[in-house]
Amino acid sequence: MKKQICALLIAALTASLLTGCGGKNTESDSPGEAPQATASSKDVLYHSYASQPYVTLDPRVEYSNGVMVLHNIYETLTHYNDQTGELEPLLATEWSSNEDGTEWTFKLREDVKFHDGTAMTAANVVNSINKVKELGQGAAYLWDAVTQIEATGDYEVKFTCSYGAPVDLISSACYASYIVSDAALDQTTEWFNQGNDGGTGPYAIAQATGDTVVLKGFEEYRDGWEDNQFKNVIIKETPESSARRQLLETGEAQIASMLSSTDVNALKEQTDKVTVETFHTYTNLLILPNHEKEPTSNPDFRRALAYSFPYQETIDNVLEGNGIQSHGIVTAGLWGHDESLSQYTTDLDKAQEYLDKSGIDTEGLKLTITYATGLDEYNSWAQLWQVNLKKLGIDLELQPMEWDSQWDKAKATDPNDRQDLLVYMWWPDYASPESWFTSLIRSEESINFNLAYINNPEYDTLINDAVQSAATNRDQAESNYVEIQKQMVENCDVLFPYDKIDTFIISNEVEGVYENPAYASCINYYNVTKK
Amino acid sequence: MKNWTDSLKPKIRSMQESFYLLARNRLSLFALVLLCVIVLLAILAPWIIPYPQDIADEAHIADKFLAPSAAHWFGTDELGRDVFSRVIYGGRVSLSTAILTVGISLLIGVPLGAVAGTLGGHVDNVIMRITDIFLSFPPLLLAISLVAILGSSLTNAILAIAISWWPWYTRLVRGQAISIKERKFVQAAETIGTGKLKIIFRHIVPNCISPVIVQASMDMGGVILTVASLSFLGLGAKAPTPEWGLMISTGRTYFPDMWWCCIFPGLAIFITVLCFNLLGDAAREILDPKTRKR
Amino acid sequence: MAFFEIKNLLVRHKSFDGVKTVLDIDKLTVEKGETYGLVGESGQGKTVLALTILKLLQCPPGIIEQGEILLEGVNLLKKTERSMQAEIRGKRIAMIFQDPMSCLNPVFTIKDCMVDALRQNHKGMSRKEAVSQAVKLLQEVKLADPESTLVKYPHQLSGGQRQRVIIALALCCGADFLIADEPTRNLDVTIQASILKLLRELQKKHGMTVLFIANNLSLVGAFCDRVGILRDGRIVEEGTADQVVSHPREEYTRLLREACETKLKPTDDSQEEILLRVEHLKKYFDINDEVRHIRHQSLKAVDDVSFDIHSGEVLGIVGESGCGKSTLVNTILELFEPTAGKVYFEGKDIFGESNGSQGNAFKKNVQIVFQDPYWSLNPRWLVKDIVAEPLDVYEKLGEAERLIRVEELLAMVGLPGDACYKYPHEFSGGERQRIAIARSLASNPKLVVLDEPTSSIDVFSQNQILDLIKELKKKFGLTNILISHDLAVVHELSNRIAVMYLGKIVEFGPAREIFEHPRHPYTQALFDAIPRVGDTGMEGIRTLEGQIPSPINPPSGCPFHTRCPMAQDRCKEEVPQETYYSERHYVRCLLAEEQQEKGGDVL
Amino acid sequence: MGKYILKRLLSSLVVLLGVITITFVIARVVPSDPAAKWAGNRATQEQLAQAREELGLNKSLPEQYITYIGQLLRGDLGKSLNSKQPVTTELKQYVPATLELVLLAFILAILIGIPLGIYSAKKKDRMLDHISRFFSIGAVSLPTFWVALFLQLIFYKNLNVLPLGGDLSVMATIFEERPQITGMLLFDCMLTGKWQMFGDAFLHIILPCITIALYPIGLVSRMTRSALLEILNEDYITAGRSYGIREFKMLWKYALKNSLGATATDVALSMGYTLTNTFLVEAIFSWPGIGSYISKAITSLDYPAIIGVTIFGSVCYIILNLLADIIIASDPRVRL
Repeated sequence: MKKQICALLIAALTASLLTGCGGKNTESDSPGEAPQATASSKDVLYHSYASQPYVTLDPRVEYSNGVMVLHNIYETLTHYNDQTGELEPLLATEWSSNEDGTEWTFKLREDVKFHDGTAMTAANVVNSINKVKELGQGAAYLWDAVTQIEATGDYEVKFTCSYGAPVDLISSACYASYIVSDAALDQTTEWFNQGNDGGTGPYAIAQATGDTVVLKGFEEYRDGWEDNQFKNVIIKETPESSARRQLLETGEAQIASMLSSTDVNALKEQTDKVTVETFHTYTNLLILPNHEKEPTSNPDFRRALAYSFPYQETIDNVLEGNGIQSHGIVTAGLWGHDESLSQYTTDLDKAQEYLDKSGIDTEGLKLTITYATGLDEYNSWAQLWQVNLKKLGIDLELQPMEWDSQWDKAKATDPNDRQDLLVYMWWPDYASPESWFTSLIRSEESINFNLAYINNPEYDTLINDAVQSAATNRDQAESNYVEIQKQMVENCDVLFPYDKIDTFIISNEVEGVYENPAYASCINYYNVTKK
Repeated sequence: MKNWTDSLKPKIRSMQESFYLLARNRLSLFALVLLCVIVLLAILAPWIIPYPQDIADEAHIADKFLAPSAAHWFGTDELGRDVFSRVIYGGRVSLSTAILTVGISLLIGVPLGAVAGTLGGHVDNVIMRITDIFLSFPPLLLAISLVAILGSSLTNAILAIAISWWPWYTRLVRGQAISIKERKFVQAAETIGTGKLKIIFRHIVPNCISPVIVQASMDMGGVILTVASLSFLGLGAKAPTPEWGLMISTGRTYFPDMWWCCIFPGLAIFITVLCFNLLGDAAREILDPKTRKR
Repeated sequence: MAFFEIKNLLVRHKSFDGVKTVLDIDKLTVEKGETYGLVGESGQGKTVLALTILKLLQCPPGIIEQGEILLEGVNLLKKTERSMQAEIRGKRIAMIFQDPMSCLNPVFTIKDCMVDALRQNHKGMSRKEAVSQAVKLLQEVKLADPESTLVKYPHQLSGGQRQRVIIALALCCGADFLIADEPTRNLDVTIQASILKLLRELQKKHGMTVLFIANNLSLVGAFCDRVGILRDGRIVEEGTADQVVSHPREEYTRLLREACETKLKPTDDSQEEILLRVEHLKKYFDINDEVRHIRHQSLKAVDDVSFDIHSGEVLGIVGESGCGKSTLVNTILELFEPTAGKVYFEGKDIFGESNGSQGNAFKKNVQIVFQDPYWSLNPRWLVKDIVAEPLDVYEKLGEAERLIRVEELLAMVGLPGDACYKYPHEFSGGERQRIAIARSLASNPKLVVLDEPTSSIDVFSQNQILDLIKELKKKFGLTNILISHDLAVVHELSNRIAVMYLGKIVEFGPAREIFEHPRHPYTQALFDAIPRVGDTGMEGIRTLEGQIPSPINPPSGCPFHTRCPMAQDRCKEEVPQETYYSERHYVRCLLAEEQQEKGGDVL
Repeated sequence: MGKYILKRLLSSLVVLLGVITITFVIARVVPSDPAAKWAGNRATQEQLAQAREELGLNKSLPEQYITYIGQLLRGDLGKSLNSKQPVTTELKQYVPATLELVLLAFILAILIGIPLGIYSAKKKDRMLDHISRFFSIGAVSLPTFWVALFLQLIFYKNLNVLPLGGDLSVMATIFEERPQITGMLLFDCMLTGKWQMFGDAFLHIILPCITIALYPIGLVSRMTRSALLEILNEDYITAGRSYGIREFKMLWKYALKNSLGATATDVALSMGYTLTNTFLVEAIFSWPGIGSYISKAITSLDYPAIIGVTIFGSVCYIILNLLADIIIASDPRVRL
């Protein structure tokens, strides 16, 4: 769900129309003392965001970009370091598992306090994860393998799984894995949305009004506060790219992201005011050809499509460098990625060659491609591709649509009603390549996310094997995934044009802004300091 | 027929008279000339635009966002396509959509209105109640929700606008029909024994068509604006169709740095709609018997 | 120096057809205290003149090219707008307009209008004074109950009352020069006379000078001292009233005079066979006035009317507007659903079988010619299609055959064959009426209804049309029903006359008898309300008091008793029955009943 | 009169029922499955069935229709598929901001439009008439969303005198609580005496207000002009002049009062347009009203929200028309 919602939200960012509904929730019953009127704007970190910062503020169910807020308020047991590829302790100090990865034991920190002043114990972890599983919303499926959680001590928790699951990795996810105070667990989603929280993180919510979230530093945070840190943070929606840029230019805001390439280029000139930083992500663009329908079921035809896609133009001119051409389906930086996988290039002669080879008659041939509405970069490369395909005699019909419509079409009972090509933006829920394979490649009984309708028993065996061994034998899993990707490139099962790169514009007044690809769009404001 | 040219004379005369009245107001004359140019440009667009391949066949992304110059009068867009060519071609899209929309609305609205006005009684009641219901949606809102739910495409937009537009014609024609029904030639036809249908479509409809034409010509502007609005909301035309509203919507991301992507299509909408409105205004004055009375 | 003088006035009008002269008056003089009558048909420039005098003419399209309009030697055309407004309009010159409804502001009460006008023209008058002055003025124009009239809105008054209010408004400015622009045009004849009498009285009392504009020569002749005939913007004849009316020099004047004259009546060439029989016909309209809570009432437009028409005769139906004559005819023609009663055509009940072949045959045999030939011809159709409309319904002809028939019909009414390919608006009023007549003859009808066939065409054509009707009638042996408020026309054409009042026939009989000896007091009043040609002064005019009662609530007993000069107490209660003077001449009047009982036969 | 209003009210209710029926039909032909969206993307068949039941989709259409009307009668517009909040609650949150904007724009339209129309009618066919006509026709010919961009370009980007969007600057909301009385910010600030915030809010409302007022200004002035011209041609105006009544009085008292009926309808109509324009413009100005709300609902196909706004808009429109009709009916001329 997250992918789709996020796709929509990204759509929203660029689709200037999708703007914040500035709700006017009262914050009368929000915790924490009233903000001091004496604080000057210099003490405030202002993150200008392209869409509404959250869908819900309920850490148990939020499966969208609300994690960018929640990540600063709640904490998980472990933390994934994308530089080293290792897990680091956060609320847990150490952890271990049995041989087959079915039993996991976590030791917890003993100095953790919730914002309401109560201390965190093993019971809180048990209750939080159980509640998530009980609600069964959002990314709760992550915990499907876990059958039992028990507190084996005041600060020790034991997870029992039905198969060997990487619980340590799952515990680092920014979805469905936050530890929440007991008082908050009993509350409704509405309660959270009113600006209340029950976290252990460095910030508490002071105010939440739909398009704006105000965070206030948690005075008793275990790591303490330095003078150059920001105790007030505002995250506010400004859907216009040019407006976000303006906010940075006037010095009002300190952080902004998802600006249009023109705005980024303009800001790059202003080195005295701002710095433009790019971060690799685990997000990539996927084009899923329909494997159940002529002509996209024909591998040669798919190769022809792949050779006609405008890779370089898209990266250089549409994304203006905010992307790199993918090697395989797993993004760079994540295990399972193999830089040696071959890439398709734009080569219309080769495309023609494969087209002839496929024996598909292009006379009157029309392909439909569905993608999320409102995203300008989609529109741009889709039109470029359309132009290329036209030269091959193929008519590409662009159908930007809302995700629900897109998904409905993809699930139509009559395969002839389904699209020929479908566009996805995909990223994993936690630092593992698994979801690309289990969700998109593995055959499904009823259509869910495998919208290329791939049904390859060989892939299925390899994937199931990799899933079972991921916790215990990662090398085995990795080699399985690489093997699948090799075949996928060969068969051209899925087109993966580019991995996304996020660009942040950061005011020269601050430093320490970093986007960890495992935690898409989250910034640790605690790490941001005044220069 | 031997004297068919004679039958044209009064028409020509009445056209001359209309033109005379129109020419009295220089603003309207200007609008008329401009509109003729716009229509002509729209008709000839495929042959006269400098970069016809930029409509759908080609992109030159390396040349994107070139500022207006001699080669590209209105600059180039995000795919390096010539904005001038696309704006001119956009007139073709907008005008044909508007004609189609107004045409469909007229096809629904005029017969209903004529029947309601002429027959009166329960038929009138039922038709007008339905009309009232459709008129109770604020302008655009019904179209928005229809397209939003049916799925966005230019065809759906045309249908949705027509569905929310026809009641205006029904109401107008009904009013006309009621007053024309009172005219003696209708009563004469009735005493002659002419059938109801013939009375409605041969006597009443032709006589209430002038104000309908005026309204329809004014509405062309309104429809162009509405289509553009829907496209702007992402509920109308789709890329790469050079629809003005869509061009603004796309260009907005790059506004204000690449102002030409937004400003020119907007100007095109403004000028076209303005011409229609100015003319509609003038036409209303001309067709008003009070003005015509010599 | 004359009191009012126009010299070399030239007014033009600019339009598509170029510049047209609307007024070209060399000299027009009105002496103080005099009543000057200006006569001409509509479109001859009368109203333009009135507006030009007050400088209210819209320019453009009007252009005042040259000339002088002198009021006591002061040229009004040279005056500024501001001084016209401050010194002349209202204070010196007041105007009474044609249409009393449209020249009273509908959203203000009579009080608002009068007080504004009074205070405008009398500096320093308090509101209270103005109100009491207004009451006085309303009394002066003989409005019954002026206090309650004051708080009414224009639409709550009747036409006659409104015209009195207009006169009062003109008076309250205190002007000594009054322009009356056809003040009685849209009023019923019986009301018209009383307004004229009132004007005459006021003029004498206030010593006003009056410029009276009208289209009826006999009216002007009776009302005015001097008369000018206006044609195409020029004064073609001028002189004392007697001179101009009795000894017209110009052909145009003669025609105007003829239009008011009663002429030789036709011989009775009717046959015994009854073509159309109307029995107890009623047509009520339901009134639903939601704003004023009037519900379930009916307007009795036609109330129990019976008569026969014999083949070959012409039945004239006479009455003031609202008496139900048009409704009667429209109901017979099945344009309205009858409330009750029966109509037999050639012995067959036409309402009996609805829309069957019977109905069609009836429609084929009965045709109508309407009053205004412009509105009765579809302006979007070619003449050939208009004339052929009945042919298309009753005879399916080929295009060529159809055209031949149309040309025949057009020839019959004296129009050239090439008229086929023209549109109605290319013809003059008279020619248009010919087209309408041609159409009415296309289906070879037996009965043709003529609804005021000459009242909206110019005097030149009127006679020709009447002649044409007579000729065609003779040629085809047609039977006619003629509706007209113009007694001259009725007199000229009809064999028999029905006089209607409030939906009822009050007198019915042979035309000659009725014209020579009108029996019913209403018929008498109708005839006496119009000055005869050659009358001078208002003495010959008899007026009826009071307003026409509403047909929604007609008076009890004899409906005419509220206005009847001879009304007695029993008239309020008893409904009069038919009293026959001869076989086919009766009146409904209690007095006549009484007379007959006593053995006399003249009222 | 009372009876007329009652009757008119009843017919409005009938119309409302029609509107509801149409929206019901639209909502039922919605191509995607609302239950699937409600249940979430990884929903099982059971969850789907449960969602279906929760949404009442398992019943027959007539039953659904009756339930639907029953819910509407209780003011229940269903729950948003996005936020799962009752649409009514969300509308309550967003409506005041829109109302504030529309009212202000509307006042602007009347204050500018009517005098402009009168002036234009008075100076018919003179230069000033042409200018004002051009202005008013131009105002209704402009694509509103484009005007919004243009104004932002000038007043924010180039001159930097007015804020870009939102109803209050970010900093103002952090250190001072926004007053919550009517939900209309300007009004609330006045009531609570928060003048500094009032000033800030006022600066924010200027651009959106001008943008959406443009159309009604044009409309009102055009309609006033033509209504007045018609009336100025009437005989009673000539008659009034012939009694020597002053021109000023003629225009402002006599003619204007007569045009009231026509103007009332136009004003109601233009209010409808103003409302519509908010749908296009609010999003651009990040104005926290129903325009922004529906824009978002469109992109995510949140059909209860779309339908909710549609019904709300129609109700407003019906009420406006009702008011206009009552004003017209109070005109003594009208005999209905």
